[in-house]
Amino acid sequence: MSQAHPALREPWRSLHRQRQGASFGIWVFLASEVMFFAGALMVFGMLRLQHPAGFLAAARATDIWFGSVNTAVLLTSSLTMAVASQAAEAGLRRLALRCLGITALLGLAFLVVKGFEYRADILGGLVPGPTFRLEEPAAQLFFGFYWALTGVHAVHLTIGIVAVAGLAWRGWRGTLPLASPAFEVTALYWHLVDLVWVFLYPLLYLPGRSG
Amino acid sequence: MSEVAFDPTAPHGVHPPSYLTAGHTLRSWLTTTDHKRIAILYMLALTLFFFIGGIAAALIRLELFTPAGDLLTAEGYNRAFTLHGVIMVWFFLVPSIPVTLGNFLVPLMIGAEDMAFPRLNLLSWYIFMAAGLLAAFTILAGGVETGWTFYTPLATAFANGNVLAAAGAVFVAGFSSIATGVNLIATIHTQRAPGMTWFRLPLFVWGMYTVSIVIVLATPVLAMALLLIMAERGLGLPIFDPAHGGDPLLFQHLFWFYSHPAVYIMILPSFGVISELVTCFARRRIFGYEFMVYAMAWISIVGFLVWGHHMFVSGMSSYASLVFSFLSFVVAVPSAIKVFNWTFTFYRGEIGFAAPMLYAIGFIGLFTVGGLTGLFLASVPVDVHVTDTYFVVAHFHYIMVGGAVSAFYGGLHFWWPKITGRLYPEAWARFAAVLMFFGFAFTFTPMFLMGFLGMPRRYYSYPAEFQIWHVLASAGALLLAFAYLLPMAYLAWSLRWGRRAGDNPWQATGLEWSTTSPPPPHNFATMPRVAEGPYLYHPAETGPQHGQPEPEQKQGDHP
Amino acid sequence: MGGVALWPAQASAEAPRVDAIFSLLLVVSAVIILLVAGLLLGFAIRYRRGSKAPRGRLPAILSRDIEIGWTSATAFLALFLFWWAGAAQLAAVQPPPQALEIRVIGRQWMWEVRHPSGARELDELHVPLGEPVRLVMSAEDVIHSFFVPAFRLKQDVVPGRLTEAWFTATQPGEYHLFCAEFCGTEHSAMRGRVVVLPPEDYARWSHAQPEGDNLAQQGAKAFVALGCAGCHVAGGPVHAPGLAGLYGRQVALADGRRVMADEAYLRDSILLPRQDVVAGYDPVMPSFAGVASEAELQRVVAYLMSLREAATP
Amino acid sequence: MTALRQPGPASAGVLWRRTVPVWLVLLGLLGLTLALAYQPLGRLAGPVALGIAALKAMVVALWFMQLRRPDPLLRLAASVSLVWVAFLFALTLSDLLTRTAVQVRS
Repeated sequence: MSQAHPALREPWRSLHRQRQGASFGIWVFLASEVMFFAGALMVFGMLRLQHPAGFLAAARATDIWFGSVNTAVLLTSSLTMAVASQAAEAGLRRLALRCLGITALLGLAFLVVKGFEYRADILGGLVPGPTFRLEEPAAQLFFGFYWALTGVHAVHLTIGIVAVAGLAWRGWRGTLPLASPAFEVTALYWHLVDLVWVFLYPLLYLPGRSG
Repeated sequence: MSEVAFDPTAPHGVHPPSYLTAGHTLRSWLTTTDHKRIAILYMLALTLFFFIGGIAAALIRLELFTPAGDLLTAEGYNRAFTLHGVIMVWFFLVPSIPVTLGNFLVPLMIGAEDMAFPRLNLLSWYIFMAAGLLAAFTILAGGVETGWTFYTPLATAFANGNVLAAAGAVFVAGFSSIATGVNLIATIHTQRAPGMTWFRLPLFVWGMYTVSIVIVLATPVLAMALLLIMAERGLGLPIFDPAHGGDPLLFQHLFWFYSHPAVYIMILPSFGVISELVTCFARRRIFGYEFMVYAMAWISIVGFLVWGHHMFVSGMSSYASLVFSFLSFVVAVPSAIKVFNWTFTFYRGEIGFAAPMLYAIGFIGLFTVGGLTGLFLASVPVDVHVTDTYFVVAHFHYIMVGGAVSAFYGGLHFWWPKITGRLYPEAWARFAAVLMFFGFAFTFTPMFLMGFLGMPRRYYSYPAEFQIWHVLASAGALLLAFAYLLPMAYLAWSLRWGRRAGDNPWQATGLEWSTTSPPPPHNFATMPRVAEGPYLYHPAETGPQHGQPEPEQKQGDHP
Repeated sequence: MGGVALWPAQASAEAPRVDAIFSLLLVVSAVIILLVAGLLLGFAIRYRRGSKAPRGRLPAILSRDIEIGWTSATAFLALFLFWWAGAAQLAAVQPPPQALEIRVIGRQWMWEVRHPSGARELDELHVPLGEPVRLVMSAEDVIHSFFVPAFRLKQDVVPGRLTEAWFTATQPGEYHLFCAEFCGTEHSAMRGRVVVLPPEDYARWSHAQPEGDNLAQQGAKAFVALGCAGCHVAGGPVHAPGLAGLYGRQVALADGRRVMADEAYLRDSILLPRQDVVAGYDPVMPSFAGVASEAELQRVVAYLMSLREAATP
Repeated sequence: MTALRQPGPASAGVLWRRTVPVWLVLLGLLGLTLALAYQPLGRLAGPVALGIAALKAMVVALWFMQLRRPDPLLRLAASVSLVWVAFLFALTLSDLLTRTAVQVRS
């Protein structure tokens, strides 16, 4: 084992075990994140069971193109994030940094598209309250969740963008060794945020299209 | 009493360097990543919150002396019990043992230098303090009146006060909980010393491991429940709103998915503490070590499946009630195993009655009563009658206060010499332990009876026939308050004037006692190697050694 | 009630069944507590440090047998208790089809009860002795809980849906009615009584109220009792606006605004009379906050609302 | 925690060749779910869309999140939350699906 590797921190005795420990730790945290979103999805799912018609009608009112484009953007960002993490592990500095940069940009692109979508939603009367456009009472419930869930997801994504940009910056400056577990940890978090969207997409955008 | 008085100027050659002397500036404390120092930071914060929650409890008990509402307004009373619940649950009981004793002891007990993620550990303290500040802001801005349960639509649309700030404080505190849980799990998995196999872990570490699993999987669900409440109240999103077809019961499902396991978050660490105390002062291996481990693991899983017993009268389907009732009875079995095993650890022991042991015996008694009354609440027809009455109040205080707080105090006394290197005055400590038991029983036993008679909880004025029980409870609370304050006084006293404890005043066997007291910054001079299981108080399959010197005589601390 | 009660009154058919389970649990708990305390203290004394009691080896087989023994004993006990309590619960799920159906409405902070005969009451529930009664309940604002300790009956009342509960009263008398689910500031004031009457008395009572003492008529009495009528009457001693036909009308205020005289306006005008003073009148009315109880307030508002029905042909 | 990670690839080319096909599969699944959303599947529409989402999640977890590595501890940590999600949904459903409407006579 290398002694006093710059990426090695107390109390770890080897870089290898430190990496294993860090990815185990982040997986435990991701389990926690899964439960976090599961809480809201449980309420959402139960309400959908109680008000099927209202929820279908409301889902039809979302903009499927914004949603689908954003899904593709996030899936692509997962690709570049995975490459960045594996490149860092393999010591391919240029590739790792470049892919981190693209990942952060794709994350930003998602937020920009989301911003346009929010704007259209607000103008289109899809904010629950007195100006709400749809007739069905349960449609307001659906949009309550639409705003809450996409909002919470956007906050997660913003945290991810900051983390990825931070990694890229510190990697570029050379203050963060490529062997640091931070790359893999951040990548796993990024993938989870992507996975959350993978489930939000069929729940919020796809229902009610065929009817 | 021939010990040398404490001399702060004593050269380090006399006492080995300890984590306490590793730095004296405020900065050295606020930027520390030493798990032991972080435990101390947490202890200070928790003491503060315990006081705040205690003051609220005192106001409640004072108000209830008479049936009329005379001391507080109805609103003031509601704010007092909400404050009491929120502070005591999330800012004292849930973090209590894991962040203080757990933080301090887990690395020591498994032979590690520190927690797996030391900086995350410090970060979680700062998050906790941020949550605490938000809670303090809530209090200063006038408080909330939703009860700690934040039920909708009361919390979202009808309650006055700073619901957003209070829910936000609990939400933020959840991150701190989760960070601690992740850290403990990773530490126990990756930092064990050579030879420290899973079934050689002290039961305290098992308690910390199982509780961390519960914390990591339950807390986020509460966080989401509170976030949805905040979204509905703050942003007007109709999440649970019945006027739009929302279902307030779904909030209760989410809330209790966390808040029933939260009871196990409070009690699993206590199980660990009590197992350490009982074995040490009975000089006896724990009876049925493996069953104790399985019982904790069983509780940490099945404990997630019983939340619906809080909702038997809520309008939940009666078939679901039946399912939850069954699971609630099932979860009683491992608790019974634990009580019986502690009891049988006494068998053929060599039992000493030092203060921590008195706390442990008190714990077993109070926990048994608390656990048995849980059976009443698992039976649907009885629960229908006594839920939302003082019967429930008494039941959960028996578990969470009679149980968890007794264990916390017992553990604090047991490891006080380890943490500070000092001994507290034994006679006072025994007195406080006995007083705590009787003060507690005196306060909460009348509540069982008045609950059964029909006294609803969260009433600030009540029919006169219940007054006698309230007066008894309030009088008991006075004793109890004294029993809680007394140790704080003599423990603080012992920091300056307490006798030096030596490295292992109880002649306990845990790895944490094999290093100096207080431990050096990196815990062990050489990495420990573990060859045998815990609790080697006597050779396997025999009784304790009779020729052993009496630990108490060696310390010379007979009162 | 003289003396200190140690057992709540048993006034419904369900009460003895619940109490039987409760008693059994008490006995089981007492036995277990005595067992644990006896063993614990017995061992603690016999094996205290320095005692001469033998401390030989404990065969591993024995300890395993003991462990399995009490694990299965506890499990069987738990299953038995579940079976008994569950059976009792299932037996009580379905209300008898002929049960008397009474509507209960919970709102901050009062109970409103509507009988099939049309009779209405507030914070009181009159029921016939020996007849099954089914309560169909709803809430107008937050969750309340209808709790009658003497009947061992408790059921949450939830906004946005109906919940039900049923009982058969077996003892005539008056019993406490509580709200058991925390419902806001005056939660502990949301209590009343349940009156169990022999069936013939119940019939007489409910016919003495034929659309009679409904909310508005009770409000008319309260209107007089609280002294409102002293001013709000044509040619009264104080210049006060008349109230007939007020509900549902646009009102011009002294500061030039116009407001709709809806239910909330009527309420606010009683509690905060200086907030919206009607054009042409002096702000002389005192606030009735803390003077009129919530129930009285609701009655008076109901009365004022009924004046409109009377005014429109 | 004894499992060793796979030896890292030496070049960028190997890396891309290993990951781009995964990405193409994911985009294919996205196209598929979008197309199926417009088919009259009736009651099956929800389960089909969620099934495809689960498939996508599995692909991401196994390849991008490298759960293919033979590390049982990581797999345990990754799957345990799914069991708990099942607890949450199943027991809440036990209430929702067995509720009976209150009959009102009058």
